[in-house]
Amino acid sequence: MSESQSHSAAAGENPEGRKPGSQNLVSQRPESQKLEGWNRPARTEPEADGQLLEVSMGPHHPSTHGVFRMDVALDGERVIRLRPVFGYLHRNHEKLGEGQSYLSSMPYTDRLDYFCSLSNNWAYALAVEKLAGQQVPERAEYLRVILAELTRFQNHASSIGFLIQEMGASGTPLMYAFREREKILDLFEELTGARMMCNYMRFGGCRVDASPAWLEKARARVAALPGFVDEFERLLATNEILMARCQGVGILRPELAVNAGVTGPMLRASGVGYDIRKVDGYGIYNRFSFRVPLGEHGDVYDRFMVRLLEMRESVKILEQALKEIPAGPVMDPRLKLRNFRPKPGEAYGRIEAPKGELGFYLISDGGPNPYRYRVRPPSLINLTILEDMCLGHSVADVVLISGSVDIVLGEVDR
Amino acid sequence: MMGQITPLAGYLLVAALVFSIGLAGALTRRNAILVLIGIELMLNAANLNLIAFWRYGPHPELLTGMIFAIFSIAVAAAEAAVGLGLVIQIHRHARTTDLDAINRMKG
Amino acid sequence: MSLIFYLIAALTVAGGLAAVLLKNTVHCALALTVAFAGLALLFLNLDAQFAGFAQILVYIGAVAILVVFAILLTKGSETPQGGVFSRTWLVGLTAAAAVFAVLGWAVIASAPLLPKAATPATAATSAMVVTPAPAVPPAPAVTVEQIGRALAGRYVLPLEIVAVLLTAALIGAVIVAMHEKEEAK
Amino acid sequence: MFGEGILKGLAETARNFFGSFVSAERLTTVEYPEQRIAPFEAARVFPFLVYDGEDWLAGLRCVACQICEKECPPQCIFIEKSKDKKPDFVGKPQSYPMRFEIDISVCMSCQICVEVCPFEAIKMDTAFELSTGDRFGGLLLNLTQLAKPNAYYRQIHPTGAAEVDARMAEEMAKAEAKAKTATDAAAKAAADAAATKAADATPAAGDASQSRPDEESRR
Amino acid sequence: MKTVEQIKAAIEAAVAGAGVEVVPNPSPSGQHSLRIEPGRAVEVARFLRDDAELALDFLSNVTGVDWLDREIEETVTETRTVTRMVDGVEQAVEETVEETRQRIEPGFLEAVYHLYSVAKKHGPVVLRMRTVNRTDQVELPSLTPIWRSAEFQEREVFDLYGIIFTGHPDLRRLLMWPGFKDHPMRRDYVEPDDFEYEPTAHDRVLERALAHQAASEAASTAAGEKASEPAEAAEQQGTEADA
Amino acid sequence: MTATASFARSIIETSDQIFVLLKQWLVSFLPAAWQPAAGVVLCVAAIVGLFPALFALTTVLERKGLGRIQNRIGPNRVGPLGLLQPLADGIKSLTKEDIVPARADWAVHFLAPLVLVVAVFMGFAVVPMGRNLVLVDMDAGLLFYFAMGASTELAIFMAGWSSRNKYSLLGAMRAVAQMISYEVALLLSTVVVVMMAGSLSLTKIVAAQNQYTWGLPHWYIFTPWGLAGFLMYAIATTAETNRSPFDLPEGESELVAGYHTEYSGFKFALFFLGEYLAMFSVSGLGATLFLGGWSAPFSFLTWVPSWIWFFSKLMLSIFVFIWLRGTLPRLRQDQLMNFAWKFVLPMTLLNLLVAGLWRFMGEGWERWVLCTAILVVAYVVMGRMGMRREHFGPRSYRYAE
Repeated sequence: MSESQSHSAAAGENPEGRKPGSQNLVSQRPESQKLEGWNRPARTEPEADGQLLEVSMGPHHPSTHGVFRMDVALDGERVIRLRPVFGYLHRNHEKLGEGQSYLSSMPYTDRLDYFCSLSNNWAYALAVEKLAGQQVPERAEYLRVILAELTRFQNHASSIGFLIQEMGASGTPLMYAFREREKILDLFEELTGARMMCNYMRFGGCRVDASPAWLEKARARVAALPGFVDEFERLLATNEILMARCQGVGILRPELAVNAGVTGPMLRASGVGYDIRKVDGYGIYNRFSFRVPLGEHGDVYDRFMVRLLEMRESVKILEQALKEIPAGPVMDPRLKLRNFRPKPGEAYGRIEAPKGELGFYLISDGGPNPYRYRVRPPSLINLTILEDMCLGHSVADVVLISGSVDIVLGEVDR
Repeated sequence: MMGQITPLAGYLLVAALVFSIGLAGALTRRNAILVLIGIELMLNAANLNLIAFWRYGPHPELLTGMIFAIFSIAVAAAEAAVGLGLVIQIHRHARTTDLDAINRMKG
Repeated sequence: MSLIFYLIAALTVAGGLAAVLLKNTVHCALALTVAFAGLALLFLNLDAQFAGFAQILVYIGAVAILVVFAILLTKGSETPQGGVFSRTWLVGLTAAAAVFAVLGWAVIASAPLLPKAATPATAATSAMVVTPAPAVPPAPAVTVEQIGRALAGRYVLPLEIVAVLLTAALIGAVIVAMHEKEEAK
Repeated sequence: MFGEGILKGLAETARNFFGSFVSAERLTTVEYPEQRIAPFEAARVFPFLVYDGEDWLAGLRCVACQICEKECPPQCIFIEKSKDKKPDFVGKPQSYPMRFEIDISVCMSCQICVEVCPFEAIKMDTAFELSTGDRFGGLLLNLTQLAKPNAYYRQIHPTGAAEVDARMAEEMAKAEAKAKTATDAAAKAAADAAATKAADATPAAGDASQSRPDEESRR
Repeated sequence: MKTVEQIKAAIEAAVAGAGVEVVPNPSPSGQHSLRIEPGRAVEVARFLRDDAELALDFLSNVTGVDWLDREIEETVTETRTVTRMVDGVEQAVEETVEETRQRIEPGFLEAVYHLYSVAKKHGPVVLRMRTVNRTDQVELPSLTPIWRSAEFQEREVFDLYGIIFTGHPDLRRLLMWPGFKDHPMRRDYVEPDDFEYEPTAHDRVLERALAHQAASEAASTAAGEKASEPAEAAEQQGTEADA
Repeated sequence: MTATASFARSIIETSDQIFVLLKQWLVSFLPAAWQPAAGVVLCVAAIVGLFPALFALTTVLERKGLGRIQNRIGPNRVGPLGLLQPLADGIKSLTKEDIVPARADWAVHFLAPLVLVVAVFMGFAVVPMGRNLVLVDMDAGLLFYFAMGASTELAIFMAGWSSRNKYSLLGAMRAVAQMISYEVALLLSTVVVVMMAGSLSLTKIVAAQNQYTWGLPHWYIFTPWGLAGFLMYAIATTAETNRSPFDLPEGESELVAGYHTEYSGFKFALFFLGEYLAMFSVSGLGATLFLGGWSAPFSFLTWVPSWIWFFSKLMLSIFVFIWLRGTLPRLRQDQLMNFAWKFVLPMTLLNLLVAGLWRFMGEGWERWVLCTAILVVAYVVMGRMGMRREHFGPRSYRYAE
């Protein structure tokens, strides 16, 4: 079924007197619509005789991270068209958030990007703190930084592992990443009670304090992390096969990256020095000295290397934070969590999550539940330019490129 | 009757049969690739003749028939490659391999 | 005429028949490989070890694969609607039958003239199998070395000519493939 | 660029191959059913109800205030309040749950019920081997299954339990003191006073390793 | 970084008839927003992106908000002339009445855009656009031609709120399946009663489950061939959207 | 003294020839007329029994080895040290439902794994596994081996085509294209050995290498052309057996499982078996051609039974296969083809020249220097050219601020 057909059919309908549910699903899409500057690349449309091989990669294809589908049209092995299809994991997280109290949403944020529950906690807590104008105790800020950077480290490690796994390395780097992640998750479990669904941060601080023993253990584990990065680098960074596979594949120009809202390591791999930790200086990030690695070519290899280098910077932040962490409370005891009713208003809070800019947009109408609860998912928005990056490459590269975006379907579909 | 057939005659008969099958295939099939298959069969039948004559010939030690067959195999491989290349070329051009459909001079 | 010969001959002929008669083109190609294998066995039966293995290597390993590739590239694996045989199939069949009649008559008629050799023994020798002394006169002992010497000596000119031919075919095939690409651009 | 990157990688995997035989740092695998890691003290799996003393029915701390039921994000708690009242540990008459059920197939182990409970009545268990063949009934825990003694809580979360016990002892002392001073005053007034005090008697300390005080009730 | 008022002035100077209005935000976050008229939104957006000083090249977040029709009770004091029998004679009398009236303020759908600048590293600037109502006039101009970032997010808003973004290159449902009707994030959305029996002891839930079961059994026995019609319609819808 | 020596020699002799003697002893119970046929049947049975057993062992070793490489323990539940795991896997695959896709060509679908396994088994016939331990000592043994190897491509095509699955067909096309490309390099890389040994017979090739100078063997790998040939052979066979990093045909991240996507149960197990048998067979051939076959690595170790050397060489190369699999990501299709045609093939051709040069330069150190120099220079030049063609290399990174 060609596209123009369906459009003319849709255009013929009258959108008269619509009430919810009666609306035509495909809106008018003028073929002549010109997108200025940021045009998606012209699709070389299939030849009339159907020489194209249409492959539906997903939702249970071994290389898609979770239930995600790419409808790919191939000419030989070259990608002519690629359409990402979402929603297999759609739980209407935002609707849930509107239906329950501010506190009750916190454990649900864990389940967005289930690799980085602590970053999600922080982003949500930050948004609520902005909305209600709350202050966070010093020690809690340090703990948040420590946990967020540990999260970033393990996320980057396993995302590199998955990327190389997709390249067919029978899981060795992934297993090394998981070995290290295991140690970090142990720390999480010891502090927060859970390995992945931590539910640790609260608006105005953190749920529990870290014991000195925990901090000591964290210091010891952090001290071992650079060794792991070295191991990864020796194993992968100069591997000829990896370089041949990754370099020059899935190039993303910086202008397009910015315009398409790409954030996180993807954006920095394209050479744009934009790290919200530096730009917003949220929390206490401006107290730490760390650098923001930048890629030059914006290809898969740069994304891989930027993640690797960011792991090193994370370790640097962790070392500083663990050294300087002050004593004190982690939560203002006067703050109330239950029956929390912020004044009417709205706030958008964002942090540099491992996958990119994670934002929460909250509108309060003065009630116990947010009137509007919106998650800005970096994974979803980073996929906007998936097709642009994949066109003209082979199927094997599609797998690689989608792996280098680093998505978690819990966050894409919410 | 068969008992009287010498081994050589047996091989020659098989070769003749395979050759005729190949010929029939080449002459009756519509698909160009099937025609090529028929031709391959005919070539192989010829090879069988060569080997059989070498084996039962007066001077097997000279290896003439065998060498001839080996050359023939090599040439046949080249022939197959070029022939199939042409078929693919025709397919790209005319979008069919049906010989009945492309037996006109107009491109 | 041994039983083995009849079996192999039947296999070959059946493979050949299937190759030209079957509807599905890929089945035809697979039947063709059966015919090739049968012929290779006939070569081995004729003590032409080298030729037999070369037949397998070249025909099954290369030509058959080439044929199936061509079939897939031309979308030929689907059975056409308008029948598989050409409009002039009757003519072709008649011609083929006539050819077979002539050839068969010639072979049978010239049977008395043909040299009569003994049934060939199997050439496979084994260090592990203690073979008893052959009862039939030995087949010409053709070693690979002899073939090599013949090729590099007596038949060096044909060898070179074949080499040139193969090179030409290779270049020709490449050019045929490249030409289309340029046209596409 | 001549394969040395590949060789470097091979050396790395070889190091790990041999390292996994000697170094516990590398071989992190635990062979689960035989080998077990002791759960961390903070570990949380599913909630249970704490009771004091021997008789679980009498010693249940839960007063069926239904805060946890309201706050539970996946709504997996169901409470039915009793009509009558029974005295709690400080002697104040309180309601108690007629039914208290948790559907642990729905529960997501978020610990919010523990945080919002003003009575230290619900805590997180560390037992995780709860698989059952009965998907419906087997994962729906009722009051008898949920009630566990304080001794058990002390055993799985020693630090948290010590804090809770100290706080409760303090309250009890306060309540006793109150009751003592009250004997001088009119009996009825004293009883009333004790009741109001006991209602906000929940701990006030800022650091709460297991639980957060209910601020609201104090105001 | 300019204040919202300055930005408003800048937009009004650059785009004639932009109709920008500052929407104050009373919360401590202080993120006031600019409401722009849908008619000139694309021009305004282009100005914001291309202006050298603002350089809002990065559209971070796009979302929809559903504002329901509100019943407003207001006390109106009104003076009017009433014909009344005064002392047996019909007279026109002026009379001041104070009455409480209920007025329905029509709801609207709102699209909110959060803009940042990567070049200048400032932000956010919040843009809002409102539809005329919630039912039939729900078109807003798409800003995807200005920021690619809006492509999926506007699709999502279309999917979940039903705002039709005119000029969007590929406006299909994003998260819900193509055959799905209605927009689940609307505040008056009613979930379909496809409740599955769960063993929770919630009595309400249990009752609902039993009722649903009974209803579905009754429906399945009663309606044999009737059920096929809506299914067909849904299928049609689905194939349409598929393409 | 001499008695002891002769006794020792007879012990050595017996242990070396134990399988031959065993066969002769078993056959001797039969009437003389049946003996040759029975001998062949016995040998075939030995091969058909031995290599699948080795396959079972290798699967568990591979999983354990990969596990250790990845810091895991690997299978250890079934039987002592998990050694019975293959048995459990075998029972599982035998009892699994054999699913044939509805639109599949069932006859071809059924035949494909059989053709593959039979063709691979045939290859073992000519590989000498010890002194006098060869099923058929053919004069054109190497040619026979490659003829059988070429037939496996057809089986793979049959599997991919008959499944009527896009992934299967893509996988089969990839596999066949890859195998044909590397087949050329494979053949040419072995030609140097044929040139030196002057025979296509594998027993003669081993015999040519079974000599010692100063206690060191005359294996072909210890010459410049031999080393280069061995490396090319190793690359080509890795590609030929679809092992990592050339495992594109079944690259699970793209093609699910390639040509055996639609196979299940016993037929899948046959494919699996065929793949591993191919791996053993090329390992055995590689050992025969370049590593001296069954000959001992040092002259003072010649008393160890020859078959032990053969199988230890075979297992060593299996270990390298596993090691590579545990380390390397896979190449892309075009890179694989480029690598075959633009690096491996030219190198093998050059190696032919070098081997010729070696042959005609005669004894002396000059030929060592010259041949090594030619190969190293060619390697460096071609490596650089390849890098430039693919535009890759290490990078350095800058930081913001």
